[in-house]
Amino acid sequence: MPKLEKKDLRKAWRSWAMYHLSSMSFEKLEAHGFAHSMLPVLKKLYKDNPEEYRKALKRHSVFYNTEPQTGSLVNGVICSMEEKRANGQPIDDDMFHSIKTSIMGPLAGIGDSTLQGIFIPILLTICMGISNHGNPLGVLLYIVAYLAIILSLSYFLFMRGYTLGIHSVNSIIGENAEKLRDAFNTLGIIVIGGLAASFVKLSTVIKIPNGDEQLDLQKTFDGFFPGLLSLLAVLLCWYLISKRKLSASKVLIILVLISVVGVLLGVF
Amino acid sequence: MPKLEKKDLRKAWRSWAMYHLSSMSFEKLEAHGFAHSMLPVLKKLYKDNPEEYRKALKRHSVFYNTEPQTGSLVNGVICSMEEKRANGQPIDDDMFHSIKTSIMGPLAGIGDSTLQGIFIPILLTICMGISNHGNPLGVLLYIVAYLAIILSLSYFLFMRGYTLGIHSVNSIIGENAEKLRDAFNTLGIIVIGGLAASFVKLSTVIKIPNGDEQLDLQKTFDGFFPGLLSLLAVLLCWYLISKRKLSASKVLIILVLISVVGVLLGVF
Amino acid sequence: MPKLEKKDLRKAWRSWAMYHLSSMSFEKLEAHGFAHSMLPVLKKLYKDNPEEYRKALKRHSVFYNTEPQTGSLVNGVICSMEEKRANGQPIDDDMFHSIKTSIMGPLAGIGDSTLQGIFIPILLTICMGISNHGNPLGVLLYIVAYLAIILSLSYFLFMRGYTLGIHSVNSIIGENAEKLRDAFNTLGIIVIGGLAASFVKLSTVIKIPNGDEQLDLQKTFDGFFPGLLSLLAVLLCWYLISKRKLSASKVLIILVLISVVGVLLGVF
Amino acid sequence: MDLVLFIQALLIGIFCYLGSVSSPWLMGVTGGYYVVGRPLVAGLIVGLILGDVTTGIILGVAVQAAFIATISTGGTQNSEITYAAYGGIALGMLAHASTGVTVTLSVGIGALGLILHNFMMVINSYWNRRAEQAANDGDAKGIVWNNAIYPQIGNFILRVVPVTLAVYLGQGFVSDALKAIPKDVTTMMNVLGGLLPALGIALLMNLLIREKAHFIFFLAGFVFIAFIKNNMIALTVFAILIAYIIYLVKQKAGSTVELEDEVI
Amino acid sequence: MDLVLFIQALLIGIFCYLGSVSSPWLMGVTGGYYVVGRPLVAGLIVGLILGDVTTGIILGVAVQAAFIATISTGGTQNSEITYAAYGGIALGMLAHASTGVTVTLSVGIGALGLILHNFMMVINSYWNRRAEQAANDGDAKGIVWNNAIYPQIGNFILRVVPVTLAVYLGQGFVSDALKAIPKDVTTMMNVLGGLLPALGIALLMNLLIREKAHFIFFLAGFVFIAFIKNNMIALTVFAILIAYIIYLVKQKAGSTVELEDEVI
Amino acid sequence: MDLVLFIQALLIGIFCYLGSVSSPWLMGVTGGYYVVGRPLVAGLIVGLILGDVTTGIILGVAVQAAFIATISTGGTQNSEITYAAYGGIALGMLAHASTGVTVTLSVGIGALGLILHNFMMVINSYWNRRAEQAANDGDAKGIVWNNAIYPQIGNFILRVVPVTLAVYLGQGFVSDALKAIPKDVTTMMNVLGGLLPALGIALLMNLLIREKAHFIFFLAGFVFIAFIKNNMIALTVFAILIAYIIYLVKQKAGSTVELEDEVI
Ligand SMILES: OC[C@H]1O[C@H](O)[C@@H](O)[C@@H](O)[C@@H]1O
Ligand SMILES: OC[C@H]1O[C@H](O)[C@@H](O)[C@@H](O)[C@@H]1O
Ligand SMILES: OC[C@H]1O[C@H](O)[C@@H](O)[C@@H](O)[C@@H]1O
Repeated sequence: MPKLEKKDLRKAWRSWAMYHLSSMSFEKLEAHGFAHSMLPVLKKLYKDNPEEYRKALKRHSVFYNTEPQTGSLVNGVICSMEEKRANGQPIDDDMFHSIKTSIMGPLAGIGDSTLQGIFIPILLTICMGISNHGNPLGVLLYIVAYLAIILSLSYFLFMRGYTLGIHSVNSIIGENAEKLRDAFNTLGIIVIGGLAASFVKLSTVIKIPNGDEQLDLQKTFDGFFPGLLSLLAVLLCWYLISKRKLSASKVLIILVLISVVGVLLGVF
Repeated sequence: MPKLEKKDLRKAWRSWAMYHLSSMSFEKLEAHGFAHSMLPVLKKLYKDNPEEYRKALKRHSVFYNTEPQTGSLVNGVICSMEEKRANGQPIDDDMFHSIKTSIMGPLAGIGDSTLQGIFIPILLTICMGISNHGNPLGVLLYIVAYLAIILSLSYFLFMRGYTLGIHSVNSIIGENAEKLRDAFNTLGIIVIGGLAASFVKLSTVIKIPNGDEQLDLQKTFDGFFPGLLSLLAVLLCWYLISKRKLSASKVLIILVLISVVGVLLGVF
Repeated sequence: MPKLEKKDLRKAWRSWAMYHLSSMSFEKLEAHGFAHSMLPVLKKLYKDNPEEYRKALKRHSVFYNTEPQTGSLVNGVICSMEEKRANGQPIDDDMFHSIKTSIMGPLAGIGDSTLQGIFIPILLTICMGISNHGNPLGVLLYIVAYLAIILSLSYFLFMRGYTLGIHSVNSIIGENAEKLRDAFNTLGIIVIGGLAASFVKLSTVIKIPNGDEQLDLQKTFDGFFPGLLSLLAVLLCWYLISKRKLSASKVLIILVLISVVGVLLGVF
Repeated sequence: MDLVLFIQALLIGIFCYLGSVSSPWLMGVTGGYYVVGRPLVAGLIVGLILGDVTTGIILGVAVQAAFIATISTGGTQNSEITYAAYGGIALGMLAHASTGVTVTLSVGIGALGLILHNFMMVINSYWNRRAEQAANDGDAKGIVWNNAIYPQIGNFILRVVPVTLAVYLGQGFVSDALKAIPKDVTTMMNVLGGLLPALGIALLMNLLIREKAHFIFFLAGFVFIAFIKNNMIALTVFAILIAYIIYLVKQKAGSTVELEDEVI
Repeated sequence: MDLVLFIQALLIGIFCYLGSVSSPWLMGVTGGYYVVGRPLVAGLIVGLILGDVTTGIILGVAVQAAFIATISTGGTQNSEITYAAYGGIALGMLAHASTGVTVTLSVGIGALGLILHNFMMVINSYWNRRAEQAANDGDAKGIVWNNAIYPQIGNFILRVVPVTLAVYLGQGFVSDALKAIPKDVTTMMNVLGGLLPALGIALLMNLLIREKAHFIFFLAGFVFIAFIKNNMIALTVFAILIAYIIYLVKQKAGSTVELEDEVI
Repeated sequence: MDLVLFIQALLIGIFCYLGSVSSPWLMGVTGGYYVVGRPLVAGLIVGLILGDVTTGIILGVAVQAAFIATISTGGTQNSEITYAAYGGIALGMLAHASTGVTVTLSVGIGALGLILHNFMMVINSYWNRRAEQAANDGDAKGIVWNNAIYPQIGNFILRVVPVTLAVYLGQGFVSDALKAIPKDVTTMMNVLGGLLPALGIALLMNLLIREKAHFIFFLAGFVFIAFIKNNMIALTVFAILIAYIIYLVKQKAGSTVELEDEVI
């Protein structure tokens, strides 16, 4: 009875953690990264059965894509399923396939928005604050904190996926998980609002003559709504992308135009 | 088949928007304003039927009162119903009457508290902030913003009322609408709390001798609860009005007395 | 028919309010305080029946413990039950016993956390703020406010317990009461978080050499998370008590060690 | 007779009429009562008429603060804000009164104005009866005249005449009175000016607060402004967030079954 | 013998007794333990007795801070706050110690005091048995004496004697010790004084936090004070708002059907 | 040829490769794309290589701000952040450009870099086919080489060559250009730098905002930072609190019956 040892799992995790996107292309993305990560495990499980080994390699070489760091959970789950199969349980290719494709989407969604949309920007914002005037402490904090937190998370998820096996799928795509995702969504939107206020910077230089004095329009804005113009800029971009379906590059060009025209007209 | 054109509707809206309260009295309030607003529509619909015309004028001259600006929705609804009736649908006087009387109350409630209780005070507060030291920009902003927002709102509601007809009633007095009203209520109460803190101003000049120094009582208050006396003043007024059922004028007299006595005793 | 008068109830309340813990021991706590408080009432109710009187004294001398100030509610309830029993209703010892034991626990929980965990710390915080530099006003405010609020509360609860009798039990241990307790719990936890931020004080004196200048580590912390070290200190204590099950005295020793070692190493 | 002053007083009276709740000419209450009728706007207008915009606006802001929560529901008000605004600010400016005194003047004039306004509503009952008759007769013109035109005569007279006279004749009187006023009385007026908004706010509370727990919302709003940030926009956004959560709570509770699959 | 000092020490001992959790004379815990027994109040009282109110209050505030979250449940405490307050503040004042040193003194005395307090509770078992016998005999007087009077003898002695002696004799000792203390030790005491409230707070957390998600509330409270506004009243109002919303959520969920029509 | 500069340029090119999304050597995206690839970290590295850490970090912070919300989903990005970071910061430093100019440079280089990156992804399809064949043959080595090694050749060349050349050759060109640039153009660049994060944020919003009411959350976050406290940690804690309440609301609503007895 072939049995996976801790060191096989560690190897599998390490391969995934390194090679998930190393041959990324538009059609396959993480397909071969997944197969690569399964090598140590499959070698062990099917070492006496080259045909099964070949079939296993093949079934894990199809299109696959998810957020790579939180996605290690899936690799753990698949390892446990392959082990069960190698020990005689009736798990067919379709089963592997359907599990991978049903988790990868939601996991990419929650992973990308939580890591790239919430965690990284917040960590960056803090560290940028510290490094504002060239202090390297902030950069070092970013490097250490990111590596420590995310590597442990990825490792932990892989091992948990292996332990819980197929059941852990529920915790990602079940009903309660959807409510949790909704909550993360809420969290994400609030945080983005804060990012917008922190990073988008737009102010007018318009001065309005008023008797002898001059009224500084920006100061008037700041008096009742600091960041009003920045908010308008964000809403414009959102409107162009979301309602007018413009591509990001077109919006970039529009922003360039706004800067150029705005400065020429003496608005900014 | 008589059909209302855009220009008839525009005329009806304009008449309502101008003459809603022009003959206001305690018994009739907006009764004749409503009839006035229906003139262009009824003229068109019943031009070949003077008896129906007369009856229509009569049924729209009974007591009516709602918040005039958001109330234009009702005028739109009634226009659509009159058009249907003129085209043969069996809509009797009672129907008109019951619709008008069932909407006018809730609409007055939500309209008055949202416009006069939330929207206008907030807009005023912002603009007063800008105009604090005599800067006319704030006043101009108030004029432009109020007119632009409210005139479009009133026009939009009228046209929507006409398009949706009788169904739009649900969106005002249905169950979900009640929950929405509750939410607006919550919003309103929070905002009023803020208005109280912004505008009610009461502070004591009492000084307490403490050894060689003097303790400034107001500073002590400010240290742990800025605006404490203002809050107490508001709660007193609320108590007198809501629990002791005093009229506004009586409370005004009490406030005058408090000012006079307080100053004479050296409290304020 | 023996009937309790207001003055009997007042006496009973006063005895409880004074002697609830005067003979406190580990095994009996408020047992005899409760009996003491029932004396004026039992004397009146069973003055013609020494045997019943004796039995009543006995049944109220068993272990009893709750938050004494809010707990006066129970004394009121029991007074009303004793009166009913003296007037012939079939209320046996078990009934008294089960009511007292079922309320005392929840009441102690909500009473202790609300008074000692929320009300007293907040009142103290305010008054400490005022008395910060030796101003006696804060101390006087604490004395007057605490006595006025809590004595009235205790008296009010006693009288309400008497009036509502056994029904008031529901308002303490019923389903809705549990939700209310949950809400108070939430309130309490938020407030404790604030107390932690206000009162726990820990800062490092470490300076990091950076070129010619020196980086003040505490300033860096303050820049992105004021009170970070204090928060960590609280979490450490909580972890030791809650997860490692250390006693308060052991944690105290650990705090002493941290202070000593930290200062010797030049950390604090 | 001081012609310039008279024309100024007349213009102020006319604006007081245009800003009245029942004047139709500036798109009804929209441009009238809620724009021209607000003390803030009256400050600008009176300032323009009397030639000192800055002072006008400063007084307008002060009077507006005292009337910030004044509302009109079902035809009733607790003070006639338009009389208060035009009468008070104009007299205050002419007499070089402080903001405290101007606010007190406005409150007094607002109280008197309310009597005149209610008198006009009584008169209107007469025109109402004629309008009703016109409706019964199918007489469109009759409705227009009796709803839009005739009632304005009374409204015009009851506003333009007293306000013009008060401004024209009151200046000297107020100036003299001001000189005689002891400091304590000025202090009282300032205290009263700060207390006044409490009345309007209490009336609004009475309208909106339907159960004890709602006080929590009121207190939250108060504390937000008093302790955290004195900015109504910030508070409003915060209030919308709370209101939305409350709405979700109630919506979820009210119809659990159907809403289970809904995307929110 | 210094008579003045002795009388002062005696008075302080008596107040330490009056503020004890089981002293009945000031309306039980209400006026005793929770008022006279609080270090803040002790600061004022000791200040009055020793003739320097300002210093007394300043030390009282400092000691109170270290004991801000000390609570007594089910008859057990983690420190005897009243011994700590009277013993610590009095010795600190007499030896002209800094607030940091005074707090450390208080903590030590509180730990010793707890032993004496627990000893008293053991003694009381004896009086309890007598009170129980009295109840069985229907002897009201016996209950009164064995509940209210006799147990107070031990309580009185165990507080007045040691506190009086400590204050009377300890002054010189503490002063000398203070002179010999190196700067580092003072720093340690200050650090410890700042750390101490963490213990009481952790005990409170242990009492209230029943699931991981509750940490969110704790953090919210911490962040509010640390980042937004260092004011407990503002935080409390905000906390009430959150608690009310949570209550609504649970109430709605628990009984959907019946509550649908309820007005909230 | 300036050897020092060349080696510096080469090192910068190599780091640009190590930080690319598909470079495996630093634990995949974890240590690569998300650490070495971030402009903040690039600032430190470029600073170390060019011998001016402070300036490097300052420029890194500025470029990071413009790319704060840039995200990569499903293999697509809106800008190649690693090219942007290394190319932009290095050229900016060498030419002593202001932060505004450096950000603009980065944006331009990021746009060009995206073309190269997409080209590499096209090339990788070839290695993918070979890896697939290896899988079909049960050839583990073939998978390793075609997934991990061969594709890195293209990735390496397409990053190291252009970035090294651009840094080595571009310095003079950029310096000259900078001298010729009129003040207005610099202002435009500064304005653009401030506007750029709006694009990334709008893309994130597009991803997360699924219904109109969600704007309330966005606004709340904005207002919190803009009005109340400019601190992302404080906002995050506040956001977690709101998210938790929303979660409770939905959880309670979704399964009323079973959850009634649950302890929350
Ligand atoms: O209350 C509805 C409505 O009633 C009357 O028509 C007037 O007081 C209006 O200002 C108000 O909006
Ligand atoms: O816990 C309830 C109650 O128990 C004991 O009686 C004492 O510790 C009191 O202070 C406490 O309130
Ligand atoms: O969207 C999931 C995933 O897709 C691709 O693999 C890359 O863009 C990753 O950065 C991303 O996390």
